[in-house]
Amino acid sequence: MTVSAWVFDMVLAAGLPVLAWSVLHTRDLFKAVALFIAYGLLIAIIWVRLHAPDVALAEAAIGAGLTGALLLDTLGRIGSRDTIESDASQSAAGERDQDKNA
Amino acid sequence: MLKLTAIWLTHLLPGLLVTIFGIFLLQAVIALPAQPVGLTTEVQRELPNSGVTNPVTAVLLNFRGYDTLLEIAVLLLAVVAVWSLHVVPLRTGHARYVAETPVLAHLVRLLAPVMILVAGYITWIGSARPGGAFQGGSVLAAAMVLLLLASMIGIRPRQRWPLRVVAVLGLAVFVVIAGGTLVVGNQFLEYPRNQAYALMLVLESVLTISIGGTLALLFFGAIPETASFETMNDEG
Amino acid sequence: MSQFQIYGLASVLIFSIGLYGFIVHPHLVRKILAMNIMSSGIFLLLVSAARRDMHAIPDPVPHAMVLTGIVVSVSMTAFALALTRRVVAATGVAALLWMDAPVEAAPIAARNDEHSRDLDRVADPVAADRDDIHLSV
Amino acid sequence: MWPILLPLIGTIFTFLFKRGGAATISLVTVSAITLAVAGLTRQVLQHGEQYYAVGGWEAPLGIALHADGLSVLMLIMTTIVGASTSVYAMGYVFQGPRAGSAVGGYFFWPLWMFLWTALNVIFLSADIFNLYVGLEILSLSAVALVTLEGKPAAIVAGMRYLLASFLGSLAFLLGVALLYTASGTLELNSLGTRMLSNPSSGLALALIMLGLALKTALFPLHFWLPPAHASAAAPVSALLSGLVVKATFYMVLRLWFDVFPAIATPAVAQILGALGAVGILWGSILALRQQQLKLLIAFSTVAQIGYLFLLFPLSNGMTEIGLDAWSGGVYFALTHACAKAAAFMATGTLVYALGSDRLDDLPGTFRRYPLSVAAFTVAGVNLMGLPPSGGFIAKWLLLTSALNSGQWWFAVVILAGSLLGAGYVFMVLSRMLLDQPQSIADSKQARPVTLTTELSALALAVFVFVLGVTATPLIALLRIGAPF
Repeated sequence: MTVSAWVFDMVLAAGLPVLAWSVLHTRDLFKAVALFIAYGLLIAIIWVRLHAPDVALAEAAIGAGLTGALLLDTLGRIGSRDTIESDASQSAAGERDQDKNA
Repeated sequence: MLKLTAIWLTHLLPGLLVTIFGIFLLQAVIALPAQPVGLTTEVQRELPNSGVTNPVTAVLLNFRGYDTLLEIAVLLLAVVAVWSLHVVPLRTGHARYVAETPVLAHLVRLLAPVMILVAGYITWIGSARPGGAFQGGSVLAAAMVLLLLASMIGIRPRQRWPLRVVAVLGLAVFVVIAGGTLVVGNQFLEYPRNQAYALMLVLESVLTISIGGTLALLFFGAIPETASFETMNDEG
Repeated sequence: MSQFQIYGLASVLIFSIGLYGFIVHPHLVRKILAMNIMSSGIFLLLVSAARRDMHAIPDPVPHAMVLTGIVVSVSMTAFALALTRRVVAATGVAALLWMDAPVEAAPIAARNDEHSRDLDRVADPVAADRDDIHLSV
Repeated sequence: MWPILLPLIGTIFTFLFKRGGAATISLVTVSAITLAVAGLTRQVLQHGEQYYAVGGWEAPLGIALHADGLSVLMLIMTTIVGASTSVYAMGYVFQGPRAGSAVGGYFFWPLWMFLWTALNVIFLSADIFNLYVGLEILSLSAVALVTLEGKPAAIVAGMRYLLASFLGSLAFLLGVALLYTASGTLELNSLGTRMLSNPSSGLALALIMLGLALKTALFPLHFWLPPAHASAAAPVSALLSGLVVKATFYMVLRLWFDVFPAIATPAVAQILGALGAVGILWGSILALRQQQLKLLIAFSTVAQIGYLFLLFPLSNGMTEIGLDAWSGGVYFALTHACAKAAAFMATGTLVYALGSDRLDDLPGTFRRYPLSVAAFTVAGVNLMGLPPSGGFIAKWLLLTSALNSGQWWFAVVILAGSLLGAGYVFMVLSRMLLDQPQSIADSKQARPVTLTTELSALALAVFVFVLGVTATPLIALLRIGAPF
């Protein structure tokens, strides 16, 4: 494996967890879904790198495209603001704010 | 104090558990043999007898065709399951989006035919090179979703029957072929050797249409028939 | 590091991140996203392990398994999202924050009013003092 | 092969021809499946274990099917419970979207045929990835069947079930991925022979067992079961409690004895047994505390699932005693499937008739709906484990193997569970038999019910007595190809 290929793989592999984390922890769900689509495309590139072009084709169309469209459609109907917090973390966040003010 | 317990319960404890789990998983992945173990040699040995030259297509449609049959069943099941929920279907059939965004319309007009062509090509090439029914079907589905979004195609209540047929087509043809192999005295799903290629090509074409149609139906949401049960907080 | 090691490590990471996200987020869409990320972690493990020997043809069987898995996952996602919309329609929230209220068939007289009654009941966490059904999941 | 293909064909036709036609098609399918299962049973009885290479490709390249006594017994169980539930569902008035119309009922048929396909796929599979696909069909159709009821409670319970089930599937799939990348095969027997004790197979064992335990609702992973089983339509509850949890339990059993014997230590077996034991007590106690009929029966399922998992510590050592425990556990699954499905069907009729599933509304039912009360009584005898029911024989086998293997504490749990079981069954029965003035059952409010629903429940319930009589030949059948 050439050095450039190695670096390329490293960048792709490092990008994946970063994107995954931001998909799950971005506050706005629309942004999260947009990131998820990017995540799907990144995985599709990785399939190509791993010599799995068959999987790459399906991933790009289904994993990124169709799933993304499904998610966007759902958000369009139920709203995209993730304001739901479990009671505990809500009160925790509230108290954090109070601490800051104090 | 309360604050600490709250964060501890909702975030830190799961984080800790997941980290421990991740370490176990990492250990397990490291412990995997460094040399590949798998079925590469078996697939290569039998590939000439499979009727196709793309090993992935051979595995999907021939060696492990039974799994693929069940997978097509999963797709139909998903359609039935989604229909049984009676959600509000995607709004189509009027040119709202198209009028508002002419760029989208042009783009779709340009893209969709190309994508449908590509889908056909991918399916056809699948016997020898990367591609096949799943890949072609998913590209076809993407094209149809674009058309649906741009309201260039719509689904109306009158079209219930054709929709059902599209949804069921792939599974029905697969089952007929599978039953056929039993009737001619072969093992279940054992294609006659000299017709394997032709049968698989037929199967692939039907599956492409069916997979594309089914996925688009999943996107559309509801059976275009009944009043929806999703009333609250919805545009109705 | 070989490709398998690089992507194998990444697969462990994203599966764990997905699992964590699945546990800590009550929002259903977020849970569905987390599920998809977890399954992509499994797929990545399978496909990268198929390429442990970088000079040989990769094993096609995991590729076929992953293709199957992708289709299964999109089917599940489509159903889960439709069900999420029903949950929102039924309860007003895209989460399972409260414990399930005991299910009871309404008396015949009250049957027409069933929908709203159910809404009241589930929205009231105090009414749901059942002891073994946990929050989330 | 036909046991798998037939329900699939049934699916296609019930999907295409709605209203009226669907039920008829299902009955034709049911008869065809019965014939196919009978044929397979005969084959296994005459020639022993059967292997089948799908597509003519020998495993590990192709997918192998495998039928031994255990799989055949599970197929028979599915056919019996499935047939009576189908008859029951024809007379049942589905609620759900557009209550009373055929819509809820219409979607029942294709979903149920899918569920049946999945069950038969699982019982005949000898390939772990094939099992995964079967598991997904099973989960998706089961959840869709729960939400068919359409009430908010059912929707929320269905969502919880879906998430739990989804998580279980992912754990299972990760386990499968680890097994394949470690050993290069998906076929169960060759997986078993290539099993090495190392971190990957250890984690695979843990993941697969966790995933399946979650789907089987083993304590403490049972939280999703009571709301889902209690809020579903009656025939659906019968299928879920009777068959669906048995399918995942079957997978635990199959994988434990075929794939993991090299690394499944007695300690792991003890953990499973201990969870089962706690589940028995916990489920029974909660059942006793319920005020609602369907919820009570759902908690009883949690308790009864516990008995199934006693099989693992009791059968340790693979001796004659172990064989008894193994047969006892499987026979327990069989009898529980019939009894619990019958109980859900009978109570479903009553709940529909009374428009309430509160225990306090039950008085007087025995006079107006004697057949359903009789069905529940007979099923209750089995749940308590009294002779002459099949449940008695299953419990007896478990009990003797607990004593013979010196694990008396499990014997204590079995007895305690039976006592508690008697407690909740009598709690219901005493209300049903109570003669109370102005009860709902005697009033005009109570709705008439169809004879088919009452009779199908009663027939299935009486079948547990048949299982008590035919235990000897059935257990002989079960032992064909047993792992001992």
